[in-house]
Amino acid sequence: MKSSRQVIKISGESGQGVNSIGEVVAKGLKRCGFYSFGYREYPSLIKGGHAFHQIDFSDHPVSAPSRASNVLLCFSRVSFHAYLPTLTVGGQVIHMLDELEITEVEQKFIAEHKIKIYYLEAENIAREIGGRAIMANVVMVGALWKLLGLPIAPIENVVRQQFADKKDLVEANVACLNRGWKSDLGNLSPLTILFEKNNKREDDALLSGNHMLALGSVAAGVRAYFAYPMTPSSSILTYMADVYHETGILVKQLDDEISVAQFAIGANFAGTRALIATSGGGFDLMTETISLAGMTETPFVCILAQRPGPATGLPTWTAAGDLNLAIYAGHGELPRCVVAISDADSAYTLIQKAFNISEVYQIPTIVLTEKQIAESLFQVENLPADIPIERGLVTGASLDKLEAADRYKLTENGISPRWLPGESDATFVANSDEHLADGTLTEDPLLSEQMYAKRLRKLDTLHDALPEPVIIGPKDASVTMVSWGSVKNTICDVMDAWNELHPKDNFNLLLYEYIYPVKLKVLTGLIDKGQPLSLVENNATGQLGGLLSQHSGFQFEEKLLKYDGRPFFVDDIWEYLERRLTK
Amino acid sequence: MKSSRQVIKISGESGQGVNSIGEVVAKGLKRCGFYSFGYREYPSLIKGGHAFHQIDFSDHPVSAPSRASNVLLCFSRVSFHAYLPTLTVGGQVIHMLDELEITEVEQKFIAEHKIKIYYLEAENIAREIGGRAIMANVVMVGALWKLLGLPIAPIENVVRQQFADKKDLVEANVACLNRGWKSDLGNLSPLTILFEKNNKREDDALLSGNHMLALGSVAAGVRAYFAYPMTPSSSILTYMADVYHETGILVKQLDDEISVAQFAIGANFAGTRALIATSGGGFDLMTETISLAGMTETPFVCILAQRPGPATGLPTWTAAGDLNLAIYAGHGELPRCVVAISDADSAYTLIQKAFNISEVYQIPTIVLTEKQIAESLFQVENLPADIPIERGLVTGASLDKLEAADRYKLTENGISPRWLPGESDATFVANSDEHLADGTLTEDPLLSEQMYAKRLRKLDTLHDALPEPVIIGPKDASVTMVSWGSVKNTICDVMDAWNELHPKDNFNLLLYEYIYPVKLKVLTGLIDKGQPLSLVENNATGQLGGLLSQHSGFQFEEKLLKYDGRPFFVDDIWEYLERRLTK
Amino acid sequence: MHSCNCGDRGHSHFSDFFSENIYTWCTNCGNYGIHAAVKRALVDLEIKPCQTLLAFDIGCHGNGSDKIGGYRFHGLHGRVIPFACGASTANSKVKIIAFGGDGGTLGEGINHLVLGIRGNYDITFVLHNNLNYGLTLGQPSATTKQGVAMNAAPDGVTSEPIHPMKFIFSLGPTFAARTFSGDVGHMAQTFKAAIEHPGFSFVEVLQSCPTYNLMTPHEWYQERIKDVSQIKGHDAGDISQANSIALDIEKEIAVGVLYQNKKSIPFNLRQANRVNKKTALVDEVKNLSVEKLFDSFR
Amino acid sequence: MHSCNCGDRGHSHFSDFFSENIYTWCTNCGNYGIHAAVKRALVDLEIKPCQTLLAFDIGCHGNGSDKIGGYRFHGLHGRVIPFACGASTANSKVKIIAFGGDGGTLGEGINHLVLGIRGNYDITFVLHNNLNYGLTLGQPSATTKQGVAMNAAPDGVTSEPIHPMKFIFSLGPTFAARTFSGDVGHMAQTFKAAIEHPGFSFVEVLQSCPTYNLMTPHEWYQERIKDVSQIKGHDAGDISQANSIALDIEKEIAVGVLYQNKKSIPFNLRQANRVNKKTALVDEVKNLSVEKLFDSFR
Ligand SMILES: Cc1ncc(C[n+]2csc(CCOP(=O)(O)OP(=O)(O)O)c2C)c(N)n1
Ligand SMILES: Cc1ncc(C[n+]2csc(CCOP(=O)(O)OP(=O)(O)O)c2C)c(N)n1
Ligand code: SF4
Ligand code: SF4
Ligand SMILES: [Mg+2]
Ligand SMILES: [Mg+2]
Repeated sequence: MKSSRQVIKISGESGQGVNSIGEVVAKGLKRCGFYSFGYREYPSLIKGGHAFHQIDFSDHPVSAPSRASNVLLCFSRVSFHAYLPTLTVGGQVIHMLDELEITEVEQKFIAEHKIKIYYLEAENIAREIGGRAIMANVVMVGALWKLLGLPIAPIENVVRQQFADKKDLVEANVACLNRGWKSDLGNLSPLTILFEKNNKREDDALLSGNHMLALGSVAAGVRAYFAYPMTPSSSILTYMADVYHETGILVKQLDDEISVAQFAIGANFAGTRALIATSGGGFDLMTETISLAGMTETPFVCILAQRPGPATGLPTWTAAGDLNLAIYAGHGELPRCVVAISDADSAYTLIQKAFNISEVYQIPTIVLTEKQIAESLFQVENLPADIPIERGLVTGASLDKLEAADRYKLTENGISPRWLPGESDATFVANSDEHLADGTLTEDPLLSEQMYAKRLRKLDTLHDALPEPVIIGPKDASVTMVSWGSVKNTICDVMDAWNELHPKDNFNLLLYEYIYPVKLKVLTGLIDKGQPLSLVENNATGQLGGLLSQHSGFQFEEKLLKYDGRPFFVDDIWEYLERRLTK
Repeated sequence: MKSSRQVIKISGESGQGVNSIGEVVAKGLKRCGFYSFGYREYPSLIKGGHAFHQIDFSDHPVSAPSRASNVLLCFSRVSFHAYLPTLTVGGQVIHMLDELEITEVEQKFIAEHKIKIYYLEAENIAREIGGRAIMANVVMVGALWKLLGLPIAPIENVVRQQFADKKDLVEANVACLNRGWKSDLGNLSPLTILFEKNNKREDDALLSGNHMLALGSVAAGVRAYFAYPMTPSSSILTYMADVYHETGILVKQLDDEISVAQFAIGANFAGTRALIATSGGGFDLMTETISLAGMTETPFVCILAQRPGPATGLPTWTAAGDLNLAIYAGHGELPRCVVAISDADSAYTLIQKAFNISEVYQIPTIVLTEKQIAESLFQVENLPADIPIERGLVTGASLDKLEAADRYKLTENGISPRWLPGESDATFVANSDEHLADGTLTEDPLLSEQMYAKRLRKLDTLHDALPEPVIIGPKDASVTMVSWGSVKNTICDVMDAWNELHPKDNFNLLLYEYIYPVKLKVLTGLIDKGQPLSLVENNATGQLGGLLSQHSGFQFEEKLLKYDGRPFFVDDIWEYLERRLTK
Repeated sequence: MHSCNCGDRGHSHFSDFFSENIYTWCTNCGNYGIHAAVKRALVDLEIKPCQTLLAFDIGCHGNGSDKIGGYRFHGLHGRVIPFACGASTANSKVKIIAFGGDGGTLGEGINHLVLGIRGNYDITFVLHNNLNYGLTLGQPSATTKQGVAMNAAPDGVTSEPIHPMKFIFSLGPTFAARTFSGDVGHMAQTFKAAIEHPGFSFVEVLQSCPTYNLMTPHEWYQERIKDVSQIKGHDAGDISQANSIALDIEKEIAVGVLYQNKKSIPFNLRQANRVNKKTALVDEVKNLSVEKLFDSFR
Repeated sequence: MHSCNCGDRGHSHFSDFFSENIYTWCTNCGNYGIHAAVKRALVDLEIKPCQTLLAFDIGCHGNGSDKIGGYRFHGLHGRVIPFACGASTANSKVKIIAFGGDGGTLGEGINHLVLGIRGNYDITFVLHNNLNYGLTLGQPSATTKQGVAMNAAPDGVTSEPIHPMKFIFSLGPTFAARTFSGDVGHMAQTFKAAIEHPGFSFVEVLQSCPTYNLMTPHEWYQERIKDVSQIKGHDAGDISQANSIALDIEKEIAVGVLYQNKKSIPFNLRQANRVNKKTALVDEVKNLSVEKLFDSFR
C-alpha cells in the first residue's frame, strides 16, 4: 500500500501561508495527473506555533492522511523541529532556515532514518527576484517540483491562476517558482514515484467538507445562514459570506448561539430554509431550542462540527465524540434525526436530505461532521446529483380548506398538515406547552398523552423511510468494520491494497450515515450469521457501538478507538489489521 | 388493598388555599394516628383553574396516590365539575357552592356511582362567625372531620398551630372548624374506616422531597444556593430563602441558568459547596458548564427536577423523561455521576452523597428528582443519618509540598490531588483547553490522550465504589420490576397487599438510585437465572431500560410506561399486575 | 407565495381575533387590557389574523397565546425576541409582534434585547413589565424595586432595578414608547405607532399585577402617568430629550411615543446582497444550481 | 482555612508571576502589555500569586492563562464574569480579576456583564477590547465599527457598535475606567485602582490587534487618548460628568478612572443573613445539624 502513495508535508508557522501553498501544490499535482488529499494540522492561535498542510497523492483517489511523510517543506524553525520526526525512512527535507541548529537527538534520528536535508536560501532569492520575502514560499514550491521530477508548466499555471487578481505579483511569483525549480537540491535524490499519472481528472475540484456542506445547502434552497463563529464550523460562515452576492442568501453572524438557534427556528417557522452550524459548546446552548423544535414540530437543521472536548478541548483538532450529544441532548422526549457525513460527496447530499427530512417530518435534524472532514481538501470530480426539494407543505387550493385543528391533527404516521403564516385563514398557535390539535394548551392526561405519542410516532415513520447502512467493499469478508464519519475514508483508503494482499483475511465496512433513528436490519443480518464485527470510532467510548448495542443487544468485543485529536491515519488501520492477523 | 386506605381530595381554584388546607388535613390525620401521603395536581397559572391536594391515608405508611378518591371537598365550581368523575363508587362530596348546577352527564355518573353530595353554606357561616369568607375552608375541614368520624381535638390543635402567628384569627378559625364539625351532613354516611389508628408516629414530619433535598444539602455543608425559578425546582429556592437566617447560607436568585451554573462552578472552584437546581429547559442551558466541570475537574452538583417535556411541556406535572439528558448532555466525553432520588428519605441521603462524589472524584453529579417527589407531602419519622463530609482535598502540611503539576497528575485511578486557591504556593491553571498536569495547554497527541484517558478512568473508579441497585421486597418473586424514581413509591405501596393476595404471583423491585456509571451485577444475576423482568418508567421510551440494554445486552420485552403527566397511581400498578395474571 | 383568501388589508374585525379559549389570568390582571389593545390596534390598522405573527414568551402574558386570533408562536422563556427577529428576516409581509415579560426580557434573555435593538429587526416588541416573575409565583425580576420583599428574597433584592428605557437608550434604539395596562385606548394608539414603525419598536407596558406587585398597583400608575402630548415641547425625534423625559419612573411617568427615528432603516434593508431583492426569503426556497460556485474550486 | 505558607502581603515580586510557558500572541499584540501591567499592579499591591484568582475567558487573551502565575481558571467563552462573581461570593480573601474579550463580553455573555455590574460583585473585570473576534480569525464583534469589512462580513457590519461605557453607565456601575494596551504604566495604575475598589470594577482596555484591527491601530489610540487627570475639573465621583467625558471615542478618548462610587457596597456585604459573618463560605463547609428545621415540619 505504502508504495502506492507519496506524502508531502508543507510546514511553517500559523500565518505563514502554509494553507495556500498546500492548495497550490495539491492543484499542481492534480494537473500533473495525480489524485490528492489535503490534511491540515494547526494550533489554536493566530500567528506563530507550527502548522502543516499535508498532501497525500497517488494514481487512485485518496481521501485520508498517512501518519508520516516522504518530503518535508519547512518555512519555519519550529516546524522543522516539530515535524522532522514525522518523516519516513529515506525522507527528504527542503528548508529555508539560515543557520538551522540541529539537536543531537535530531542528528541521531536523521542518521537512523537516512534523512536528507537541503537548505535553500529561498528568502534571499525571493527578495532578489520578487522583491518580497513572502515569495520564498513559491521558491520552495519550485524546488519541491524539481524533487518530484514533475514538469513545471502545470504548476506554473496554478500559480498564475492563484495570483490572477494580483496582476503585479504574477510574473515575480512565476519567476520565483522557476528559480526554485532550477535549484541543484544538493544531495537530495529525485523522488521515485512508482505509480502512474493517469491524466484524466485534472479538472477535478479541490475543496473541503465545509465547502460542500455550504454548496449542498445552497442547492437545497437554504436562504438564510446564521452563525456564531466556532471552529471547525467557522469556515462555513466565511464561505457563505464570501459568496453571498452570488447566492443572494442572507448571511448573518449573530451574538451568541442561542440567538442563532432561535433565529433559525423563527425563519423556518416563517417558512424559509435557514441553516446554522456550530461545534459542541455552542451546540449545548442550542439544545433547549432543539427541544422546542420537537415540541412545536418546526423544521430545524443544525450542523454539529465536532472537535475534541470536553469544554474548549482541542479547538483546532478532530474527533467524533458528540454522537450521544446529538441523539440525546435537549430535554424531554422528542423525535429527531441524526445523520453523519463522511466526506465531501456525502456532505453535499446529506445536507439536502436533512432539510427534506426536517420539513417533511417537522423535526430537528442534526448533521454531524468533524474537523477532519470540515477542513480537509477533497478531490471531487463532479457535484453529486441534486436532491429535489420536499417541503411537506399544504399548498394551493387545499390551503383554503384548512382548519386550525388540522395543524397538529392526530394521524397514524404522526405527521400532520403544515402550512406557513400568511398562507391560510386557518391560524393556529405553535405552542411549547403541551397542546391540542390547534395548539391550544391542554393538561388533560389523555389528550396530552395522545399528542405526545403522535409526535413520537414520527420517529417510527421516519425509521421506516430511512435507508439501511451500506456495506462498502467485498460482500463477504473475514471481518466487517462498523463505523461512521471520517473514519470511512481511512478504511476505504486501505481497503483495496489490504484485501489484494490478504484475500483470505480481507475486510469490508458497514458505514452508518443515517444514524438515528437507528437502522438494524443489515447489522442484525451480520450478527445472526456470526460475522466478526469490529467497531472503529474516533472517540474513547465507542458511541455508535453503544447505540447499536442498546437496540440490537449485540456487544462489540473488538474495538479500535482513537481520541488523541488526530484522525485515523492509513497506518492506524493497516497496523490494526496486521495486529489482528498475528493474534 | 383498596380497603386499607382512604382517599380525600381537597379541591378548588389555584389561589384558594387548597394546599394549606391539604396540609392541615394531613397533619390532623397524622395526629389522629394515621399515615398519610399528599399528592398535588395544579395547572400552570396563578389563580383560577382547578387544583387539588389529595391525601391518601392508612394504618401503614403510604407514599403514592390512588387514582380515585372516597371524599371530595370542593371550594369552587370548576373543581366540582373537574373532579366529580374521580370519585369511587359510593364516594361523597362536600361542597360550598350555592346553586350548583349539575349536568345530565354528571347526574348519570352520580347515580351510577352512588355518589352522595352535601352542600354546606360554609361561606355564610365563615362570614358570620369569623368575619371572613376565606375561613370557609376551615368550616369545610370541620365538616370533613365529622364525616370521618374523628375527634375534633387533634385537628383543632393543628389549626391553632397553623395560625399561631396570626393570633387575631386563631379563635375565629377554631370556631369555624367546630361549627363545620357540627354540620348535620345531610344524607352523607359517616366514613367506614376499616383500618386501625396505630397511634405511634403522630410527631412525624410532613414534608416534600424538595424540603428534604434542601435539608440534606444544608446537612452536607452547602453554603451557597443559586437558582433561577423553574417548576418543579422553585420551591427549593423559596424554602432556602425562607430559612436563610437560620442556615446562614447565601441564597441568590440569578438572572438566567447559565449564570447559575457558572456561579456554582466559580464558588465550588473557590472552595465552598454550592448547590443549584433547575428543570429540563434550564438544565439544557447548563450543559456546557457541565462539560467544563468535567474538563477542569471541578466539583459540581445540580438537581434536575423533571417535568414533562419537550420544551415548556406540562410545567406543573410530573415525568421521568430526562435520564438520557442527565447522562449524555454536555459535549465531549466526560466522567459524571447520575443519581435519582425516589422519596423524601433518599432525597436527604443522596444529595449528601452527591457532594461527596462530586468532590472526591472531581466530577459533575446530577441529582434527578421529579415533580411527584419534589412537591408531594411525605410522612417522615426522623431524619436519616447524616453522611460525613468527604472533600478529597489536600490539607494541612501536605499543602506545602505540592507542586503545580500535582493538580492534574496522571494517576492509576484517575483522581489527582486537589486543593483550593489560596491554600498553597503551588498555583496552577484549571484549563478548559486540553492540558498537562499543571494545566498548561497541550495539543500533543500522546499527552492529550493520556489526560483524556485519566479523566475517564475516574468513571471506572467511581463505578467500582458505587453500590449495586437494591432489591426491595421478597428475595424470590415471580417477576422483578425494574425502575427508578417516584415509581418506587407506587410499587412499594402495592407490594405487600398484592403479594399477600398472590403468594405465587408475587413480585419485587430492582430499584436504581445510583444510575450512572451503571451497576450491572445484580441485574445480570437476575438475567442469567432467567428471572422475568418488567421495566416500569414514567416516560415513553424506557430510558433506564435503554441504558441497561446498552450495557448488558438484555432487551426488555415487558414494559409499563406512562407519559400523561401523571405519576403512577397505585391502581396503575395493581391493574397491570392483574392484566399480567390473566395473560 | 400563496396568500390566504382573505385578501389585502381592509376588512379586519375585532371579533376575527376572538378565541373560544378562556383567559386564565387573575382578576384585574393588566394583561387583559393589553390583549384588548393589541386587537384594537390590529383592527384599526386593518390587519387580519392571517396577516400577523404574534410571538409569545413564557410567563403569565404568554398564557394568552391560545386566547387570541392570528398565527402565533409560544416559544421558550426569554427567547421571544430572537425568534421574532429570525422570522422577520424571512417574511416581512406578515406583521410580527413579540410579547415578553420583564423576567424573560431583562433577565433570561437580556442579551437578545440588545441584539434586537442593535440589529433594528422589523418587529414590534411589547414588554409586559409587572415588576416580578408572575408565572413562577412572584419572585423578583430585574425591575423589582430594591428592598421589596418577594418570594425567594425575604429581605428584598439587593440591587437597584434596571431602568428599561435608560438601558435601551444606551443601545441606539429607533423607536421607544411607554404605555400603561390600565388605559386600553392609550395602549392601542401606542401599539399602532409601534407596528407602523419600520425597525425594532420597543414598547414598555407598565403592567399591573394585583397578585404579586403590591407596591405599584393600578392606581399608583394611574396617578403618575402623563402622556408626552401633555409635556410641553416634547420632540419625539430628539433622542436626548427622549432620554431625559424617560428618566422619572417614580413621580411623573411619561407615556406615549418617547422617541422615534423617522429615518430608521430596518435590518432587511441594510443587507448589501439583498437590498434590491423583490422577494422575501420565504419565496425563494428552490433548488439552486451551484455548478458555477463548484467550478471555482477546480 | 489553611493559608499558603507565603504568609500575608508584602513580598511579591514580578518574577513570582513568571511562567516558563511562552506567549503565543502575534508580534505587537496589545495583550503583552496588559499582562505586564497586571503583574505590575499585583506586585505594587503586594499581592502574591497564591493570593489571586485570575479568571480568563476564551479568546486570544485567554491563551495567556497558562503563561502567568497565580491560581487561574480558563473557562468557557463568554462566561468569565459569572464564574468570577460566583467565586467572589465564596472567598473574598483571594483577589479575583477576570479577563474577557469584546466578543465574549459584549456578545456571547453580555447578559452576565449586566448581572455583574448590577450585583456589584467584588471582582475586577478587564475588557480586552480589540474590536474583533481575534481567536476565530477576525470576525466582527459588537464593538466593530459600522461598515468595516471583516471575515464573515465582507461589506461591513450593519449595526452601530456598542459603546461599552454608555452601556455600563445605564446599569449603575460603581467603578468604570478606561486604559490603553500601549501604556503599561497607565494600565498598571488603573488596574491597581480597580483591584482596590470594593465591588465590580469595570476596566476597558483599548487593545491593539495588529493582525485584525487595522482601522484603529496602536498609533491611532496613542494619538487620541487623554488621561482624566488632564481633563480640567473632572470629578470621578460625579456619574453624569463621567458619563459625558466617556462619550467621545473617536477624537479625544478619556482614559483613567472615569467613575468611582466611594460608597460602593459590594455584593457580599449586602446580604441580610450574612452581613455580620466573620467567615467566608469557603470556611464553613461542615456537616450542619438540621434537626431544628426538620422539627418545624412535625
Ligand atoms: C429556561 C427556563 N427557565 C425558567 C423557566 C420558568 N419560568 C417560567 S415563566 C418565568 C418567569 C416569568 O416572569 P416574566 O417573564 O416577568 O413573566 P410574567 O409571568 O411576570 O408575565 C420563569 C422563570 C422556564 N420556563 N424556562
Ligand atoms: C460557546 C462558544 N462559542 C464560540 C466559541 C468560539 N470562540 C472562541 S474565541 C471566540 C471569539 C473571541 O473574541 P473575543 O472574545 O473578542 O476575544 P479575542 O480573541 O478577540 O481576544 C469565539 C467565538 C467558543 N469557544 N465557545
Ligand atoms: S400573577 Fe400577576 S401577571 Fe400573572 S396573571 Fe396574576 S395578576 Fe396577571
Ligand atoms: S489576533 Fe490580535 S488579539 Fe489575537 S494574538 Fe493576534 S494581535 Fe493579539
Ligand atoms: Mg413579569
Ligand atoms: Mg476581541
